[in-house]
Amino acid sequence: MMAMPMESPISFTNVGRIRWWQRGIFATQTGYVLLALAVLLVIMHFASPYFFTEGNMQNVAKNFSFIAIATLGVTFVIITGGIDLSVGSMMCFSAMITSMVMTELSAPGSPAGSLFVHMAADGKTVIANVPGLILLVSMLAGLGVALVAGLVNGFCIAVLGLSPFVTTLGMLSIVRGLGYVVSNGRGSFPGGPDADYFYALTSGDVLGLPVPFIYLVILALAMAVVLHHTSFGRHVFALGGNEKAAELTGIPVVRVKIEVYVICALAAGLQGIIISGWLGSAPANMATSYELNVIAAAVIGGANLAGGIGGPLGAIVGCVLLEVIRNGLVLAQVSSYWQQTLVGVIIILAVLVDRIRSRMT
Amino acid sequence: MMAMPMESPISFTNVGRIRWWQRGIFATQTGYVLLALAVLLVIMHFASPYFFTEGNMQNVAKNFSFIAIATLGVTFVIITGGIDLSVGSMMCFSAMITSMVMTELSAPGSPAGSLFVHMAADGKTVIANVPGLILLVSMLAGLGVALVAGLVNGFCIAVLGLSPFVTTLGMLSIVRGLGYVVSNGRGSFPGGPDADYFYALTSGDVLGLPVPFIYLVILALAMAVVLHHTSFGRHVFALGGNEKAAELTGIPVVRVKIEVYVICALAAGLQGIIISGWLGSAPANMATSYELNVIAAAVIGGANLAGGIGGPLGAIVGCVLLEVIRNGLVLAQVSSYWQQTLVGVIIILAVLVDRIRSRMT
Amino acid sequence: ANYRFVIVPKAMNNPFFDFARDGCLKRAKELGNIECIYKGPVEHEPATQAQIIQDFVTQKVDGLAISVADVAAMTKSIEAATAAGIPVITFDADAPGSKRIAYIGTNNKEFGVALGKQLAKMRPDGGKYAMVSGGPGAKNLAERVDGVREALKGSKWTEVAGSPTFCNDDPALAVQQMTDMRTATPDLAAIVPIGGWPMFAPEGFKAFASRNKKDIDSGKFTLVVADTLRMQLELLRDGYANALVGQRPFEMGEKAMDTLLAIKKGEKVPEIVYTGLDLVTKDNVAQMLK
Amino acid sequence: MMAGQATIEPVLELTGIGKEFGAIRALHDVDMQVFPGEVVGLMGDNGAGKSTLVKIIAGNFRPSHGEIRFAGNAVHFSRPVDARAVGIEVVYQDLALADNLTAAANVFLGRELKRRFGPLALLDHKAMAARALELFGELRSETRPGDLVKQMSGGQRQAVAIARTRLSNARLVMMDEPTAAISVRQVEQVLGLIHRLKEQGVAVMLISHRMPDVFAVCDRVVVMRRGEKRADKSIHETSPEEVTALITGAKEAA
Amino acid sequence: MMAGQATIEPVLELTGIGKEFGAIRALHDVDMQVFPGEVVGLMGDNGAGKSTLVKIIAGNFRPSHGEIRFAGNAVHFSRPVDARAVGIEVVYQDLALADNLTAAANVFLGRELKRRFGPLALLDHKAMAARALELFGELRSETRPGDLVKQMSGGQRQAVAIARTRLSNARLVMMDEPTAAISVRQVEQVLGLIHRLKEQGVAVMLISHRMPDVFAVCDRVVVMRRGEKRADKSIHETSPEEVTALITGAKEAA
Ligand SMILES: Nc1ncnc2c1ncn2[C@@H]1O[C@H](COP(=O)(O)OP(=O)(O)OP(=O)(O)O)[C@@H](O)[C@H]1O
Ligand SMILES: Nc1ncnc2c1ncn2[C@@H]1O[C@H](COP(=O)(O)OP(=O)(O)OP(=O)(O)O)[C@@H](O)[C@H]1O
Ligand SMILES: [Mg+2]
Ligand SMILES: [Mg+2]
Repeated sequence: MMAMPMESPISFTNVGRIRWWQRGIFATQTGYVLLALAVLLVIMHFASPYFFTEGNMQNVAKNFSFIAIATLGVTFVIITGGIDLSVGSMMCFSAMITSMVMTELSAPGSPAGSLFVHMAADGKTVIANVPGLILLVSMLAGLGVALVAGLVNGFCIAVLGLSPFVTTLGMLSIVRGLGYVVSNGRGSFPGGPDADYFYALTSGDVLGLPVPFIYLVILALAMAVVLHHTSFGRHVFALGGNEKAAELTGIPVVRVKIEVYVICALAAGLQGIIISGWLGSAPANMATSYELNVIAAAVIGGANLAGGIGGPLGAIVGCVLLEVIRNGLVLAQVSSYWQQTLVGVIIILAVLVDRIRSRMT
Repeated sequence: MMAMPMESPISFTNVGRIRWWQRGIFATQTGYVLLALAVLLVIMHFASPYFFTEGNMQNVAKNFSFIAIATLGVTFVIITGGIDLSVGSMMCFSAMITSMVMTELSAPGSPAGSLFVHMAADGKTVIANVPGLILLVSMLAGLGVALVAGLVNGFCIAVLGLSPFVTTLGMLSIVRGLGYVVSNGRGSFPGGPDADYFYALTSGDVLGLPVPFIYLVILALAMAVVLHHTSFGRHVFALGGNEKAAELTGIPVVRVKIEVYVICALAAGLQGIIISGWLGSAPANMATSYELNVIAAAVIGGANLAGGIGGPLGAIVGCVLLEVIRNGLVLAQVSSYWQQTLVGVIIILAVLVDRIRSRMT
Repeated sequence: ANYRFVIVPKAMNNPFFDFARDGCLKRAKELGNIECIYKGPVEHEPATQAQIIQDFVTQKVDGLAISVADVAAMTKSIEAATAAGIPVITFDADAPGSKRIAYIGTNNKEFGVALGKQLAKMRPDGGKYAMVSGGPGAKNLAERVDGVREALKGSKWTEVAGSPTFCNDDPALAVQQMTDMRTATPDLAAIVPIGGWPMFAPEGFKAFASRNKKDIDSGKFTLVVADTLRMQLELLRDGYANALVGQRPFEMGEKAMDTLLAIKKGEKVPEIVYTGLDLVTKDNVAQMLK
Repeated sequence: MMAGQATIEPVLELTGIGKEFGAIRALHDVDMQVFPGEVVGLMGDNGAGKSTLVKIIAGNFRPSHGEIRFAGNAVHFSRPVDARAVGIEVVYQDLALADNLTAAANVFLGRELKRRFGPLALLDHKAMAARALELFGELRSETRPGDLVKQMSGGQRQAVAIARTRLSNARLVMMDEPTAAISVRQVEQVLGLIHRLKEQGVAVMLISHRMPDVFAVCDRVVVMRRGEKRADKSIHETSPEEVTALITGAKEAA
Repeated sequence: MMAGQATIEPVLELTGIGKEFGAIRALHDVDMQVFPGEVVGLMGDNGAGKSTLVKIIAGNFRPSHGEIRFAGNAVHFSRPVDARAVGIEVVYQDLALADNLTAAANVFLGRELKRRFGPLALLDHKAMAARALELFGELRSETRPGDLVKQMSGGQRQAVAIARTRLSNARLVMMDEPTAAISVRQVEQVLGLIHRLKEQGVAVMLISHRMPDVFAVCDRVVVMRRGEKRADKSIHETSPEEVTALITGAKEAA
């Protein structure tokens, strides 16, 4: 292997063993925010005896799952050094389209509906096809619009080279506006024979665990694998670390960028559909200004808006932290006026814990 | 001067003259967004006969001045590569404190008020001091709280090294919450004998120009001088270009960072006070989510969130563009629901114009 | 259309105002010579509303009906519009003391009182109660909160700490807050949302109410909710709430058109028109749903 | 040397290449040929346009004028990945490393080793780390494959950038000052590496300010000055003194 | 040479300097003295810890162990500006330039020339551009003061970084591979510059992998290996071959 004689062997005598506390999660912001979260949980336990009840824990698990899936998506974008402000609107629009399509397809008279349902003699609606088909088609419709919006975002950013902030801010406005246009400002409701499947799939429980939480866990695991064990994930990180270098080393930068914005939009769309299933409605003002929460959750969990750093665990930890603060303050019966102030203070304190690490090294 | 003999003289024979269209504003995004703005103005002129009336132009001038001063401030922060999400809340809080202090000082019975006013025999309130003193003190109070918030932001970001996004998002919440706390959710309005001066100073006209517009022009000129002709401005740009290098070359990074966040908070505070003068009120939900507009205006005008690029002209152009879109769509009687969609589309198209330049080189 | 009348809501993202809009559009069509324009800030934010009004003044529309986001701010805007010769009325939320010619809508204080009285009537034995509000900045909501408190003053009802919570008009958040408050105070005997927000999320509301169904049925937990949109009525019918007290936004929209037209024609109009409240319980819900 | 190779087809042929950046004429009318198995030294003063030329060939910039032929065909690379696809490998002067990734990840960026797990193709971390360690060993560089590039010394970073070129079957390797930051013993290895590439018939373009290195490995030296090609000589027909004079402008052309 | 200077106070004195980055021991127990008017060459393999040592002296990192004395006093720099204040000037290996500013702005960063207009002190753009052009001229570098550093070639960037050191009255100048990217004729100028600094009584620490440069200007050479100091010899008592052997580890210490 070695073509030339060696003067002295290559060795790393000046490198010691990396201790457990210098490695893995302990070397990241995520680990320290997790620590802050633990402290917060203890405080909340003392602030309200009901905090650690099973019912409340289930609630917390469900509530944070409601933004966590979108946070996973936005984390992809943040790792590449981008930002997506359209997640809130996207949630709403996908949810709205899903329920509208579902309602439309379930109306026996309507042109599209006649393919899927017909009216029985007794005036009841009967499914003409496989049960669940309506649900499938309407969810695909909802995710389809998310896909389109994600493609447009990705195209503007990757191909035309527009700033992600401006593009997705524009998309925020466009998608929210379209939501008002298609529903005439009213929002929509899931309906028809498949609505019950829909509710079961979005707000049911399995073995005491809320289903959104289960989806979240599955998606987070998938995301961990994709980020750390596929070349797509590698390229996402490389892009965030040094876009120029990524381009020069032959990474298909444009494709990767479009893909992350599509993933983000799809995650937001899915999230919106799940929320609307739980709400039983897709109001036109649903998820207004959730984008800041979602991005904040990712950043609090350790993703870096400058790019190159982030992961699913951090996204989830950030979401849990935000939800525990929200839920805990209500449980502790803090005055609503002070709540908002405290939310801000606790957020800052939580990320401050991470500085312990930097000071120690 | 030259100590050694030269082999051939230093000269730049391979450098030609820079043409006018490769230089100055024509080489920046600002220039091209200005072009887009011009196109938009023409379109709006055809869309509504009222658009170019004197009254409407005055309105437009006033309205964009209402976010432009804050945009100048946030541009400083953006140039250093930071972000300030607390501007909206800061506007509200400063305005609220100003009106509350003004009202308090003008109440003859109150402890503080007795220094400034007393009750005449006929039951009228009489100013005990120089006229305008109450106004001055209350404006200083309003700006004072902004100063404190800016210092806290700067301290957390520069000294503790927290992420600007998280810190200022926390501050957004804190300041908004404090606004609710001090006013008991009700907001406040300017009152007392000095209120008329206050209205004159904030919403009057001078030679047909709205005063906020005049302030804006003065502040923008000052900002241009500071950015391009003082060492502070140099350091702001250097920080945004390469923070590590700035630190290594002996720039007082911490001080400069704290200063930009303070400037940003003061600008937001001033902006809030001016708005409240025009509104005649400082409601507790004033300027909610203005932060996105303000940042968007700066970015549309050419400031780069990655740092190192930006300026007052761009900030103003961005604000004018947003206001013209808003005002124009109302005047053109576009359906309200489509308006939101169109706002998004036009924002994206406006920055797209800048790509012409990149494609040309 | 001979006349262009504008109806300016506090926030377009609130479904309540859709009914006012629909009423306005229907009436405008009936009257024939009127165009109804619906436009307001997307979120509840006073300065934006003021700017929109200014734009309409520039356009020289024929009349404005405003749901006032902030009294002091609107007082100035209304003065400017009036000075430009545009008649202004208010609906839903009033600006007393301004130059508005008329107010059409609910007396919000009374609205709150009605909510409180309804609760006291159903549960004279009293207990702990909490409220859910939309946002701290809205004056009409603050009046409702005061109304509820006033109605329950001296009764056996006590308000828990942390009430009201503010859901920022977000249905999901409203339901989450109700769940949390119930967790925080297990012997909470009533929740009074002073707007329909939690019920705008029917499944979420059902999930919350189902978990407390036993208590609701046995009269240990009472839900008295403001507003009477269709989905709310359905929820009441199915036993997920005890009573609703509703306003009549559709009527507000209709009357706003009538009033503005009357003003334009130089007729005299009453300064205050209360559109009235609907009290809905199990007994009359079927009738309301027709 | 050149004459002898005239019958073989050049792997790279530039005709009249020019590039303007606004008012700066970075390159002007550059003609050049590189043959398989030939090592060409590209020298010139700072700002002479060497890196710009490399970047144009690598598809990073488009030339303002002129034509590029690669292996006989006219090519128009619109992005670096196109150039890489036809077999052009580059060590950039600014190294083009993703700081937040490990040395091994950077070496394999864009051509990761994978293992199939049913339908999934997952990264083979172990194999990449082992191969990267081997490559660094060949360069005699004490660089740890698992370390983040961010934390590395200047020379270690350069070793990472050079190691990349060993992975592909390139037909043309361009190295822009590959020995600037590395230490004496690694310099030898890099020169050795260039020799081996030459033996395998790969064309190499070496940009360097180090006269001894150029004269040790190059067959031919091209001197640029202010964007123009001033000389193109077989290494045997010139001397370090002449090249220096050409670089500094003491001698106008040769 | 050293013996002769022992009576003079050293401008810089390091005792037992050590630095760990997590598990990496970048420096271990380094003792060193630098006297006024002395040029010390610091050599070593890639990753030997040279840049880390420079950064510690410049106040960029804090040492994990050991003591730094500057001009007789123990110093604890918590940030680079402190070191700059006492008269330590550094050319960093990664150049530390703000890419979005012009060459002139970078040269004067942190010590801008100003003109007073009443209470205002405004930047004197003209004077800075003129002085920067002069400095680049001294280095024989064709670098335009008004160009953005972003658009510059590697050597031009290095010239900007070197030009900075000419502005201050430093007592110790440390140059971390200042000649890595620059062309033959500028190398001469930089070595000339070091000579002039020496004549003015300034202490210079030169890090370089180029043996000829080190032997041309240095009075003494210090060799580092894997974070440890392996040799500290007067230039007259050693040879390039011995230094190479020390760097590569063929010879353990001297
Ligand atoms: N992106 C760019 N924009 C504008 N000018 C540029 C750009 N890149 C390079 N230049 C200019 O083109 C000229 C040639 O630069 P180039 O990097 O090719 O020089 P070089 O020969 O590689 O020099 P060095 O030996 O210093 O690396 C320089 O004057 C430089 O300022
Ligand atoms: N910030 C850091 N974090 C972790 N390790 C570091 C850091 N900086 C340097 N190191 C490690 O310390 C060791 C010494 O690095 P240093 O940059 O001092 O080497 P050097 O002697 O300057 O090498 P070169 O000649 O390549 O510039 C290297 O192994 C490097 O990986
Ligand atoms: Mg170069
Ligand atoms: Mg080094």
